[in-house]
Amino acid sequence: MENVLNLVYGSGIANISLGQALMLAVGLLLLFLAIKKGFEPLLLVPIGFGAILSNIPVAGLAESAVSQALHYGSDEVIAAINQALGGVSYYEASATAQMAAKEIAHHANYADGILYLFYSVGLTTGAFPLIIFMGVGAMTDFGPLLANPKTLLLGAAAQFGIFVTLIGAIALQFSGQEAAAIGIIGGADGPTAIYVATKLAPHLLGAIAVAAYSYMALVPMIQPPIMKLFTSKEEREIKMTQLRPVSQTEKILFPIVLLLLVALLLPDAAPLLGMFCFGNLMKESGVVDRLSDTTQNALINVVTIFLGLSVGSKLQASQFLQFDTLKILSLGIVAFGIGTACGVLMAKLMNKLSGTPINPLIGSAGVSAVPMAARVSNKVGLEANPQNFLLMHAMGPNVAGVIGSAVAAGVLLKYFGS
Amino acid sequence: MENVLNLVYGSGIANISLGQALMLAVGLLLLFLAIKKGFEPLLLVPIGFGAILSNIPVAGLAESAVSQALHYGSDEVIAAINQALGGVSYYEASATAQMAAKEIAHHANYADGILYLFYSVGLTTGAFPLIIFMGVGAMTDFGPLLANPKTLLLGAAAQFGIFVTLIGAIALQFSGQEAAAIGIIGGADGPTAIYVATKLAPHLLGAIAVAAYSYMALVPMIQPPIMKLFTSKEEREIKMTQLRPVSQTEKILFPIVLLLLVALLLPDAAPLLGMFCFGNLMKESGVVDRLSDTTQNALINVVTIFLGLSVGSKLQASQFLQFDTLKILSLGIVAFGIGTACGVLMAKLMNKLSGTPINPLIGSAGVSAVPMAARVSNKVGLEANPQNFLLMHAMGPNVAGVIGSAVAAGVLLKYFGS
Amino acid sequence: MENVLNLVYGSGIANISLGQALMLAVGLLLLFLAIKKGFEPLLLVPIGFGAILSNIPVAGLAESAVSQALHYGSDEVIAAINQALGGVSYYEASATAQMAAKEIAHHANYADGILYLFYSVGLTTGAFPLIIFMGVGAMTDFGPLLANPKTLLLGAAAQFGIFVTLIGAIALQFSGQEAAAIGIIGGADGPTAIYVATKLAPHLLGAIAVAAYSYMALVPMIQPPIMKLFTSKEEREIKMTQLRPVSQTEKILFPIVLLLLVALLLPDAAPLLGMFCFGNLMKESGVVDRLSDTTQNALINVVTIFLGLSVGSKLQASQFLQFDTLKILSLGIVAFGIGTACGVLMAKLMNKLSGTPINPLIGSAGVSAVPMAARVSNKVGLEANPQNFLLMHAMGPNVAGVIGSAVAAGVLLKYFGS
Amino acid sequence: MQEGLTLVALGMGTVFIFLVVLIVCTTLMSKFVMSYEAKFKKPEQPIPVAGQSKIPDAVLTAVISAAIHQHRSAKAKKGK
Amino acid sequence: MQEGLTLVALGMGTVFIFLVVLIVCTTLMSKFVMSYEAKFKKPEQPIPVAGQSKIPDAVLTAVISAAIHQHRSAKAKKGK
Amino acid sequence: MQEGLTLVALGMGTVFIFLVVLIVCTTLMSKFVMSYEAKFKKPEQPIPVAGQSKIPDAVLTAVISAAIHQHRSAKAKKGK
Ligand code: NA
Ligand code: NA
Ligand code: NA
Repeated sequence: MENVLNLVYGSGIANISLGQALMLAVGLLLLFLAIKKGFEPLLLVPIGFGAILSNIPVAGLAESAVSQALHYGSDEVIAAINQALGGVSYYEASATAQMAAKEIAHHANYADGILYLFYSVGLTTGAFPLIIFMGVGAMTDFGPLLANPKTLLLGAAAQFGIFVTLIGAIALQFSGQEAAAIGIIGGADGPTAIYVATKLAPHLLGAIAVAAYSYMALVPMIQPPIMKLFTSKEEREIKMTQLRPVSQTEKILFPIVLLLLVALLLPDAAPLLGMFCFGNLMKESGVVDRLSDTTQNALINVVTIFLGLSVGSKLQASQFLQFDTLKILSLGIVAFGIGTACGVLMAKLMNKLSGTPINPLIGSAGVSAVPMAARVSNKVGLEANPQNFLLMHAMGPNVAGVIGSAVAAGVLLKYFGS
Repeated sequence: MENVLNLVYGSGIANISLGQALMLAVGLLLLFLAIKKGFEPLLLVPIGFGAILSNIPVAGLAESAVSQALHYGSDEVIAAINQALGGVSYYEASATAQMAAKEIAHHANYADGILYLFYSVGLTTGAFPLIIFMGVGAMTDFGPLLANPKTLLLGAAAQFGIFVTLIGAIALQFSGQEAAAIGIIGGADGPTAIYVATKLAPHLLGAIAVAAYSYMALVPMIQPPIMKLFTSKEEREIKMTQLRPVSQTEKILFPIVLLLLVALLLPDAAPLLGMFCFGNLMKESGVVDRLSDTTQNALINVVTIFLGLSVGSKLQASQFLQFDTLKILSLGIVAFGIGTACGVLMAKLMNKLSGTPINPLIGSAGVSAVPMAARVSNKVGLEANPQNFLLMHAMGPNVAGVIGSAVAAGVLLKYFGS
Repeated sequence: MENVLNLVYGSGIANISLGQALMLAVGLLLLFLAIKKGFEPLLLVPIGFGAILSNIPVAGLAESAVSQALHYGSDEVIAAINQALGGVSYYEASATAQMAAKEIAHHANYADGILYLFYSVGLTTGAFPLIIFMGVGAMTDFGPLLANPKTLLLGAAAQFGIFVTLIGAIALQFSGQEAAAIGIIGGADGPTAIYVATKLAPHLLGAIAVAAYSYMALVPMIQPPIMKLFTSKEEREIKMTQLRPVSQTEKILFPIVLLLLVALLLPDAAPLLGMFCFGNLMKESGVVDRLSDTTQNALINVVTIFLGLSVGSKLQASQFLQFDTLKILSLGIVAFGIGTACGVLMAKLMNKLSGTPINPLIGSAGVSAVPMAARVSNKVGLEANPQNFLLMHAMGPNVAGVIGSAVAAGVLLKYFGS
Repeated sequence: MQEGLTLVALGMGTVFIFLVVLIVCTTLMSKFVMSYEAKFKKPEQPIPVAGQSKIPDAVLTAVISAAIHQHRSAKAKKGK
Repeated sequence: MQEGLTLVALGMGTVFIFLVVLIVCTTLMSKFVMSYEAKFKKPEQPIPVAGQSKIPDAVLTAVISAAIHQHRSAKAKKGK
Repeated sequence: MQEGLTLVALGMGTVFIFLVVLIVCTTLMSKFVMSYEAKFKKPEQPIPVAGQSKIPDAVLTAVISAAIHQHRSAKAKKGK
C-alpha cells in the first residue's frame, strides 16, 4: 500500500509545478512552430523536445546529481550535502567541497540527468557550437563574396544592432556580460549566439537561443517592411552587374587569409573563425572530400541533435519563466530590426559612392541568417522588378554577416570575458 | 637475458588463468553464434570481441588504471595505493582517496584500458543505451499500433514475465536490485535491459546483456512451442480484419501524447521513453529528415559498436564465471517463456471479449524483440493457414512491448533505484 | 581610450613571438604540401591547420585553462596558482594541487582551449589512434597475405629500421622512452606512431607525427633509389606466380587467429592489434555490414579530423622549435631508409631460399605506408618489365608491415612503458 | 515473498494502467485527428511513411534521357 | 551610458576595421592569383564547386549498356 | 650501447618469432579450411570481397523498365 502511495506521490501529476506545466506548453509550442510552421526545424525540434524533457517533474533530466539530491533527496542527504558545501551554493563552493557533495549524491543513488550530461560535455566546453561552426564553414561558398569583396562592408554594418541592443540591455538593468550575450542575438547566427551566451551568461542561454532561432525563422516577416521603409521603388529596381567567375585557388586562399588576419588582429575571435575557416578549407581544398562530406553530414547532424537537446536543458521553468526572458525576446527583435536597417542604409551609401550599381536590398542580408536573409533580398527584389535576380549578389553580404558577427563576438569576449 | 625473461614472464601464456581461457572460449562461441548462426550479430559481434579483449591476460583492456596497478604493479605501488585507499576497496573509498589512488597509478605509468574507458564514458552515464533507444525510436513505425491501439494491452501482458522472474530471482538469493535487473531480461529489449542493469546491478551487466541478446536471437526457437501449447488450431487460423490507414498527423502526435503521459504518470520512465519518443518524432515530423537519417545510421551504428565493446568489458572471467551467471541465464529464459505465454493468453482473452477477431498468435509479439517476434507470429500463423498474413497485425503488439518494458523499467527504477 | 589600447595590446601582432610566426609558416607549409603536393592530405590538412590554430598568439587554443592563466593572467592570478601548486610545475604537482589550480583559473574566466580539449579527450586516453586503427582494420583486405603468408617475414624485416633508429636516438642523447617513440616513425604507420608517442613521449608527439606522415607521403621519392641500389635489373624483372584464391572463411578466421596469438604471446600489442582485428572481423564477417560501413566512413573521418587537430595542438612553437625536432626528422628518414633496405634484402634472401620466385621489390612494401609502398613496388617493377604487375603481391607484405610495426610497438611499450 | 507479490501487483498494475490510459488517449487523439481532417481538408490520402523515392534525380534524368534518346534513334531509324 | 557609447564605437570600429582590412587583403589576393594564373597557365575555367556528378559509375554503366542493348536489338529487328 | 644492442636483438627477435608463429598458424588454418571446404562442400567459389552490387534496386528497376518500355515501343512501331 505504501508502495502504491509512493508511486502516486512520485508521479508527475502530484509534483508538477505551474511553471513546469507552462514550460511543457512552451515546448509544445516550439514543436508546433518547427513542425507545422517550418520555423528552423533542425534546431527548434531538438530544443522544443529538450524543453519538454527538462520540465518533466521529478525526472531531473536536466539536473546534476547534486541538484537532484537537493530537490528530491531525504532530509539527511540534503543536510549532508549542505554541510559538505559549507553553507554556500554549489557554484560558489570550492572544488573539494563540490567533489564531496557529488560523492554524497552518488551514494544516495542520484546520477547526472542525460540532458545535463550533454550540456556539460558539449556546451560548457564550447565544443558543440564550434563543431557546428566548422560544419557551417564546410557548407559555405565564399564565391559570391570573393567576386565582390566590398559587400563585406554590408556584413559589418548589419552588426550595429548588436551593439545598440547591448546598450539597451544595460539600460534595462542587465549586467554587462548579460547585455553582451543578449546583443549577439542581433548577429543572427545560432552557433555564435550560443557560444557567446555559454561563455558570458549561461543562465540566459535558453532565452537567447530561442530568441535567436525564432527570429532567424521570422526573417521573411521581420525584414521586408524595414527594407521597404528605407528604400524607394527605384532603388529596389536597381540591376546589379553579373558577378565575375572566381577561381578555385582564390577560394582555397580565402579561409587562410581570413585566419591569418584573425590571428594577427583579433585572437579572441580565433575559436569561432578558426573552426569556420577550417571547415571551409576542407571543402575548398578538394583533397579531403571524405572529411568534408562527413563534416557536412553525419558530424554536423549528430552535434545539432545534442546541441539542441542541451539548449533545451536550459529551458527549465525556474530559469526561463522570468521577466528577463520577455526583455530578452524584445531586445532580440530590436537588434534584428536595427541590423537590417543598418545593412540597407550602408548599401544605399555604397550605391551612392561606388561606380557599379548596388541594390540596397542586398544590405539586409548582412545580418547573416544564412541563407534565409539572402532569399528575402531576392524576393523583395523580384516584387519590385520581376527580372531582377539578387540571390547571388545577396549571398556575399550574407556570408559576410557570419564573419561580421563572429568578429563582434570576439570583441565582446575580449571586453567582457576576462 | 633478464629482458627476454621479462618478455616471457609478461606473455599471455605465462599469465593466463583458467577463467580467462574459458572466457576466451566464450567470446569465440559468441562470435561463432553471431557470424555463423546469425544470432543478433549487430550486438553479439562487438560483445563477443569485447569479451575476448577483456580476457587477454596482463593487457588490462577492461580495467581501470588503479585496478591494473593493483594487479600488475610492483609491491611498492600496491602498498602505496592501498595506503591511499585507507584499507577499504576502491569503490568504498572516499572521492579524495580515489583521486590519490588514481594519481599513484598514473605516476606508475598505468592508464585506463580502452574498454574500461568506453564503459565509463558511455555506460555508467547511461548515454549509450539512451542514444540507441533514440535511434530505435527513429526506426519505429507506430502505424500498425495506431490502427489498432488495443493491441497495447498485449504489450502490457507480456511484461508479466519480468515480475515473475524478479520473484524467482529473489527466491534464488539475489538482492532486490539484482533481481530487478535480471527480470528485465524478460522485457526482450536490449537497450532497456542494459540501461536498467547499469543502474541497478552493474556487476551483472555482462550476464544480463548476453542473456537478453541470446534469447532475442533464439525467439524463433523459444516461442513457437509455447504459442502452440496455448492455442488451438482454430484459434491460430483466425483471420484479422485489414488495418485502417493511419494519417501522418496521428503518427506525429503519438510520440507527443506518449511523452506527456510519461511526464504526468511515470517520470522514472522518462529517460528511456523520452529519448525513444524524440527519435520517433524526428522521423515522423518529416521536417528534420537529415537528423533522422543520421540517427538511424551513423549515430546508432557508432554507438552500437562502443556499446557492444563496453558490455563485453563486463565479461571478465572474475565477474562472469560465477554460478550466478548460470542462474541468470536460467531465469532469463523463464522470463521469456512466461512473457510469451501471457501475451498469447491475453490475446485469447481479448479475442473472446472483443467484437473484432484477434488471432492469439500476435500476443507473443508483445514481448518486443522487434521485429523477430512479429515475424514468428506471422510464420506460425502461416503454418496454420497459408493465406493468413499476421505480420502487420503483430507489429502493433511488438512495438507496444517496447513501451511496456520501458514502463516496467520505470517502475523498477523507481522502486529499487533510490 | 584605455579600451582601444587594450584591444591593440591584446591583438596578435602586438603579442606574436618569433617562434609563433615561424610556426604559422610551418603550418602554411604543411597545408601547401598537403593541398598542392598531395602529401597525405587527410592527416596533414588537419595537422597543418591545427598547427596554425595552436600558434595564434594570446588565443591559447592549445593550452589548458591553467596554462593560459599563467601566461596571460594578472599578477594575482599567477601568484595564487603558483601558491596552489606549491612551487612545482603543474605536471609535478599533486592531484589536489592541480584541482586547486584549475579552480583558480576557471574563476579568473579561463577555460581549456578547444584543441587542448580534443587532445586530452582523444589522445591522452589513446582513444583516437585506436579508433582509427579499428577503421584501418575495416578497410584492410588480408586476401593477398593469406594467399602467400610467408610474405609476413617481409613485414618483420622492414621493422629493423625502428630498432636501429632507436639506438641512434639514444646515441643522440634522447632518453630511452623518447628514442622508442622516435624509432617507431620507421614503422611507417601513422596511428601506431601517434599511439606510442602519446604513451612514451607526448612532448615529442608533434615532431613525430609530422615526420611519420611526411615520410609516408614521400615514400615514392625515398624508396625507389634504395630499392634499385640493392637489386639487379634481373631481380627486378622476376615475375611472381599468380596468387591463389582465398575463401571467405579464411578471411574471417585470420583476425581471430591473429588476436589469439597476440593474447597469448604479446599482450602489450593488444590495444592496437585488438582494435585492428575487430575492424577487420566486422568487415569480413559479412553480418554487420552497417557497422563496418560506418566504421570505414563517418567514424574514421570524424576521428581523423579531431586526431589531426589534436596532433596539431602539439606543434606549439615552444615545443616544436627545438633542435630535437631536426634530430627527429633526420632519424625518421634514416629509419625509413633502413626499413626499406631490410625489406628488400629479406626478399632477396627469400627468393634465394624459396621454391617459388619472389621479386625483391615487394620487400620494400613491408614498411607498411599502405597502400603507397605497394604502389611504389608495382611502379618500380613496371619500369624494369612493363608486363610485370606486382601490386597484389606487394599488398601482402604491405599489410604485414602494419602487423609488424604494431608488434614492435608492443615490445617497446612493454620495455619502456612501465 | 509477501513483498514479492506486492511488487508483481504493483508493477503489472502500473504497466496495465499506463497502457490503458495510453489506449484511451491514443484513441481520442486519433478520433480528433480524423474528424478534424474530415472536416477541414478533403479526405487525406494516408501519406506514405516518409517513402521518398530512392532514385536520385540525376539518375532518373539519365535514365529518362537515355530512354528518350533510344526512342528517338529507334524512330529515326524506322523513319528512314 | 558613457561606457556604452564607447563600447558601440569600439565594437563597430573593430568590426569595420577588420572587415576593411579583409577587403584589402582579399582584393590583393585575388589580383595576385588572377595575374599569376593569367601568366603561368592558360586562362583557367573557374572550376565548378566540387560538383562531382552524382551518378555512380555502376549506374551509368548500367544505363549505357541498357541503352546500347536497346539500340542493338532495335537495329537487329530493323535489319531483319 | 650494450643495452641498445640487446634491445635490437630482443625487439627484432620478438617481431620475427611472432610473425613466424603467425605464418605457421595461418598456414595451418588455411589448410584446415581448404580441406574442410573440399570435403564438406562443393568447391566453393572464392566469395568476392563483400562486393555487393552498388546499383540500388530502385535504379535497376527503373533501368530495366525503361529498357522494356523502349523495347516494346520499338517493337510496336516496327510492327505497325
Ligand atoms: Na551576423
Ligand atoms: Na518488452
Ligand atoms: Na610498419
